[in-house]
Amino acid sequence: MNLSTRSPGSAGSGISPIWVVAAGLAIIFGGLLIGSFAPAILPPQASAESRQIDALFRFMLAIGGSIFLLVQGMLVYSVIRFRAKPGDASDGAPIHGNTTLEFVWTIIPAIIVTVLALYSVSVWNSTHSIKPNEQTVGAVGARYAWTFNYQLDARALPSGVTLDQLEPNIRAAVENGGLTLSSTQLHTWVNQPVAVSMNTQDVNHAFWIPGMRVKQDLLAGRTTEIRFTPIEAGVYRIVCAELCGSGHGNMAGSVDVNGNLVGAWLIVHESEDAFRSEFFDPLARAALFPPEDPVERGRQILASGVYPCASCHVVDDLGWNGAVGPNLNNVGSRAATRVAGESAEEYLRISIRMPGAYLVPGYNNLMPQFNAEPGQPNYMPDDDLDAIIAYLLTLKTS
Amino acid sequence: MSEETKPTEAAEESQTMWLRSERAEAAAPAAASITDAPSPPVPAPAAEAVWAAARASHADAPAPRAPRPLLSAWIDERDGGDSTYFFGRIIPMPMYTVIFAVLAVITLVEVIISELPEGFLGTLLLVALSLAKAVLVVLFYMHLRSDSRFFAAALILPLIIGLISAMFLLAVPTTGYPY
Amino acid sequence: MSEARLEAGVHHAAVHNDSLKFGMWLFLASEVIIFTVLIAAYVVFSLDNRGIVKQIHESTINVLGLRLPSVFLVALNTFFLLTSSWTLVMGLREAERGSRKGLAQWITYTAILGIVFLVFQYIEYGILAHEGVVINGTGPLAEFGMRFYTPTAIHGAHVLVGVLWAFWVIRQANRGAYDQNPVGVEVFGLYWHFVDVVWIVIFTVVYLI
Amino acid sequence: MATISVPLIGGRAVEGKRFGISDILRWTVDHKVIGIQYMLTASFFFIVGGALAMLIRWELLTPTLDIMADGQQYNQLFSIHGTVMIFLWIVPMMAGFGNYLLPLMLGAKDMAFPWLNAFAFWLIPPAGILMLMGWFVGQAEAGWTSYPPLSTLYSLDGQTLWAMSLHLLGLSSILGAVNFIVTIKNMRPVGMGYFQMPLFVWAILATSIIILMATPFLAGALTLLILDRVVGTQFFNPAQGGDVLLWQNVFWFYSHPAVYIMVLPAFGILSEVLSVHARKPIFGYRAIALSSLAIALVGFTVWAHHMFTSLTPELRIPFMITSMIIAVPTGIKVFSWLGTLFMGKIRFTSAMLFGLGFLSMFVIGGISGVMLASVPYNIHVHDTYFVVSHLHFVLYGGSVFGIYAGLYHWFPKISGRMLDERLGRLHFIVTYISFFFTFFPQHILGMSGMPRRVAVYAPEYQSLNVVVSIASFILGISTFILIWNVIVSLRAGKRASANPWRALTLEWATSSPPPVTNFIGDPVPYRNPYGYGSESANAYLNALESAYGPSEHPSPDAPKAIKPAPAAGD
Repeated sequence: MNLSTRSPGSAGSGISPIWVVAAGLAIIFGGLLIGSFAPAILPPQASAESRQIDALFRFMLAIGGSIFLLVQGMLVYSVIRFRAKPGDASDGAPIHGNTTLEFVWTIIPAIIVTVLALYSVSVWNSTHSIKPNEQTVGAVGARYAWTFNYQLDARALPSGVTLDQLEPNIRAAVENGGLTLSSTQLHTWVNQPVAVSMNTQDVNHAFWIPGMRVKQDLLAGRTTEIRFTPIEAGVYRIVCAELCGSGHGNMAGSVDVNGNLVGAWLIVHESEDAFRSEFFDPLARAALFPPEDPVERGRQILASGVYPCASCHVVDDLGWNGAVGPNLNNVGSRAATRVAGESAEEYLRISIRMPGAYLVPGYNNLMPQFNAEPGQPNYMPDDDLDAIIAYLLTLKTS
Repeated sequence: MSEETKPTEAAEESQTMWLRSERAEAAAPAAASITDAPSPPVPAPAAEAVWAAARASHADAPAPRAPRPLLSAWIDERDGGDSTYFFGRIIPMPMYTVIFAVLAVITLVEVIISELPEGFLGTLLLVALSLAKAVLVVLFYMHLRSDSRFFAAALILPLIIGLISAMFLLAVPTTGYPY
Repeated sequence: MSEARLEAGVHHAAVHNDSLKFGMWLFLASEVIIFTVLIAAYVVFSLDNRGIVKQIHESTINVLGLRLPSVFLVALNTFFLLTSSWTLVMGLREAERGSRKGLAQWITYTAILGIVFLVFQYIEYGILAHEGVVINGTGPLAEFGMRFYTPTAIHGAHVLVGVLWAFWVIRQANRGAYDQNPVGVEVFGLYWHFVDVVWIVIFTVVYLI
Repeated sequence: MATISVPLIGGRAVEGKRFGISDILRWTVDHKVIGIQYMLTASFFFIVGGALAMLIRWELLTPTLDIMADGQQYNQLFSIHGTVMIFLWIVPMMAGFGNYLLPLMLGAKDMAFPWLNAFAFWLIPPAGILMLMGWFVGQAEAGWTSYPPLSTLYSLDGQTLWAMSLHLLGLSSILGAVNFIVTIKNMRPVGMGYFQMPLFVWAILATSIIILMATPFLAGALTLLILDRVVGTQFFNPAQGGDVLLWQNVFWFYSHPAVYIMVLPAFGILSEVLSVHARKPIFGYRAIALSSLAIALVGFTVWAHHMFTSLTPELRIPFMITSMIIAVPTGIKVFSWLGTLFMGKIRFTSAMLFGLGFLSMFVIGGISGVMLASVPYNIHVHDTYFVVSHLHFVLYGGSVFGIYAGLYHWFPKISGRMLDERLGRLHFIVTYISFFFTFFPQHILGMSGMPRRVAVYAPEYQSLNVVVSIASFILGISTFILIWNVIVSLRAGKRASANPWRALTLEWATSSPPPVTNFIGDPVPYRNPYGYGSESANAYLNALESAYGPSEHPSPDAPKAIKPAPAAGD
């Protein structure tokens, strides 16, 4: 194959070594310059992980930037230097290859990816490892809302509350494993390692907090986990990153016209005390001392987000504006007339336990079925159902 | 099923036909069609001269290797295929029949093993025996022992890729997230 | 050989035969992968659910008043398929010796054995369905059923295609299409033996282990 | 005077037949016509997929829903955009190039199995129709990856049609690949060993091996998906003993290698174009040829990097390592191409411009690819616009630019007419710039927190999205420059000589367009397909010119003959 052993550099292209060195330096400094743009592109660093991951990205960007400049520089240089002059019909130099050069440009990328791989492994090992004293939170993804569950056990009672003050059944629940408190927001505090244990009620979702640089899919039928340690107080959007259907784009934290946080947000408090006083204790008190009035209790249950109704229905009283399911304002008067021989209460009960039984004209059968038995998917105790129906029947047209 | 143009004659015929029709249509007006561009008529001898000159530079083209039969010491056909050389003795049956007998015996052994109490050794034996059956069919009935090595590559490469991915699939439920 | 190829045009007979056989081998290469996926889907289940697999393996069938392990039915079927492979190569042998009649006869046996295989598979499906092994539904038997029926039924479909192809070969044989060059029979043989090999694997993995 | 490209209708020569528009619509076994059929069908679907992309970008001008009734409609758009662009545009387009060029490059009269070739093509139009029919029954909306249970329990009937359509397309690919491999093995001419084959043939060989080994995985997965949807099995339903990761694994067993199915032929085209238009031998022929095979084989071990957020954490590192390894053979190719340009005599034809554009844009896709292989960083940008950007840099900046380069390069051979170079340069400049501004800002969007596949996004991302959308509209319009160029050139373009670029590969050693039997006699190639700059290569080219007429590209022996002699009939 007439392999030529001449290297392009020595074959009369007339490049002085000084220029080669200068170009090399320019490429390296250019790469470093490109790498320094990394903090401007990524969201602010708010977790311990984000520092390591951003440093890794900056390193990769600097190397990638150098390679980019090298290739584009070679390309532009060749294109300008070796363009055919008008009327020049001759061929280029008959160089078929250069074993040394080819060896070099196989080895150097191999070394670069080896370094990147080792660096990535070390970052990965330290970012996804189990930390001591983790705050464990449960997360449930459902189309198209997030619910976060906190365990309330005997050690975590709000200040001033003792077990003796509780009603017997609630006290028993607290002592036997604890109550589950639900919120649409994930609350924690600065420098507290968090472990989120995630399940999905329907399709796959992905739990992503860009500010924390963490992401993990929720897999149907499996429990997955994710860990991070926030280092800056503030609010961070939680986003669903895995296509989950029509409302996928809405399955993220947002801000309404009044500047209020709506949907899934990570709230990082300044300290554990702030976390308890601003978030956990009020939530715990509400669960430990449920309102006697079923209407109040129903409102509280729905507002807590333990059931993902808000993502589809409209309830002005609660500030819900989902557009997928029927509007629930003044649902009581309509429910009473929907099916002959059934009271409004019976109608609502069936509609929640068996959503496919009656469909409001114009709406598809999209609602999950809420089951009465513990252990079934979408478990909704009869107590909760009674309270919710009681509350729904009081809703008026606003 | 004749998806091939017949050897030489057809090729030559269509070639002369092309030359003929080119002459026939020389005077015809160019109708609107996508590729009606005229190419300069090429006298066949001119093209042949190019090939002849180029061929001279290819005198060192290596000749293809003849395929070597596998396992020929073990089993081979003798006297026109009516008897078979099998482990050093001559059996008065065609090679295909000998292989069939071996396959039938292995199948019988397999069924007997499967009725014995389950155990690791039995499973291993079953896998080995069925592998042996598959190899016999592939080598002798599908003629892989005497055919091109490319055919063997076409079997082995997907087997390797398939086995790697199957192993992975088997590992996922046990190494994956808990249910 | 390359000089000869040049002179005789590209479609030299040896090259032509090699192309056809190589093409079939490559097609079979892709089939290897499909069956790997389907069988792996079964093995994933059977490794974790030995109980159900055992229960089905130990079920018995009623043949003329005798209670036999159900695997005998399938073993018989396996034997039929092996025999069909043998009759096919014997047919190829006849074709290479120039006997149209012998070829057609042996391939007819192959087709008949293929049909018998399909009939037995149909009977076996009936027995399993009777025992509650269904392809869709809930419960462990359905979980077994979907993973069992999918590879075996797709294999059955391959046998069906092979039987139809065999009829075509018989027709062509009687017309003398293989007098000069029996590569058509050989290519059909590659397909048929491959289906046989797949069954050897399925028989071991699904019925014996 | 016209050469007949279509005598082999239904396997028999028909005398006096001219190749007109009607021949594209009929069953023929001539590989050249089938190649054109592939290209035209694929181009139709390119326009369809492009129109869907325009709708997507229109919707994304604002952070809220505006032209779509709901998110579902939007999901349907990008699902079909992705599927159409991959399976009905790039893959068949590359098959079209392969079909047209492979027998010509090998000096053969046709493919090894002409009938099978036609059959493989005719699976594609019904598959395409089936895919688009989904809109009548509720189009597929689970993305081109179609992860269950969204694609099984929660999707409309279009998902079933989608799966059936992919089944047909997969079968077509497999049959085509069988044909290519057999043709390469058995139909090479005298003097062409495996290491004298043009690099495009090597690329098609590597691609065909991948298609053959990978596509059946998709077929297996689709079979299970269709069974789940139609028969009622529960392979992917965890509530009934199924497993959602089964789909993800088997799908990516196919779909990662599929990336190489789409980009390796473009690498092959690039190797041809760069060498011919830089008038210089390809640098490191063996390295480029063998790195294709290396990519093909290593490509089978990297699939799970698409699952870094769903795979069990212990298994992520091994796949990171294999994914990074695959950057090495790709790097070898890139540097070899740069070496090819170095000390060449670069001619800025439109084909060359797109080749250079390919090289410069693909590098960005390659660099972001290595970044994505790194697990910790991947986890942040997984399923974000960073990935969207990366895959478009590879598949648009790579494959589509390669297709454009190939079109400008081989259009004279296919049609017998030259494309307008001025329009070609305009097409390149507009495409190159609008491409960059369409896809480069998406890196930043993804890193700063915008997930992919959303119609509704946070308002802070709007400004960049507007930039992207406007650039994408220009990119869409730029395609029509090419279409206009093709139409105008077909009607009134300059007649092309047999070998307008003075290239050494065999497809140029016959008239443009080639006659029915492709060649006069059995052609013999020059001993090195890229032996530019040597006396003997020039002698070979001059001999061809003396037989087939002068080239537009001047011979160095006759420096004054810059203008080609007017072809007969002009």
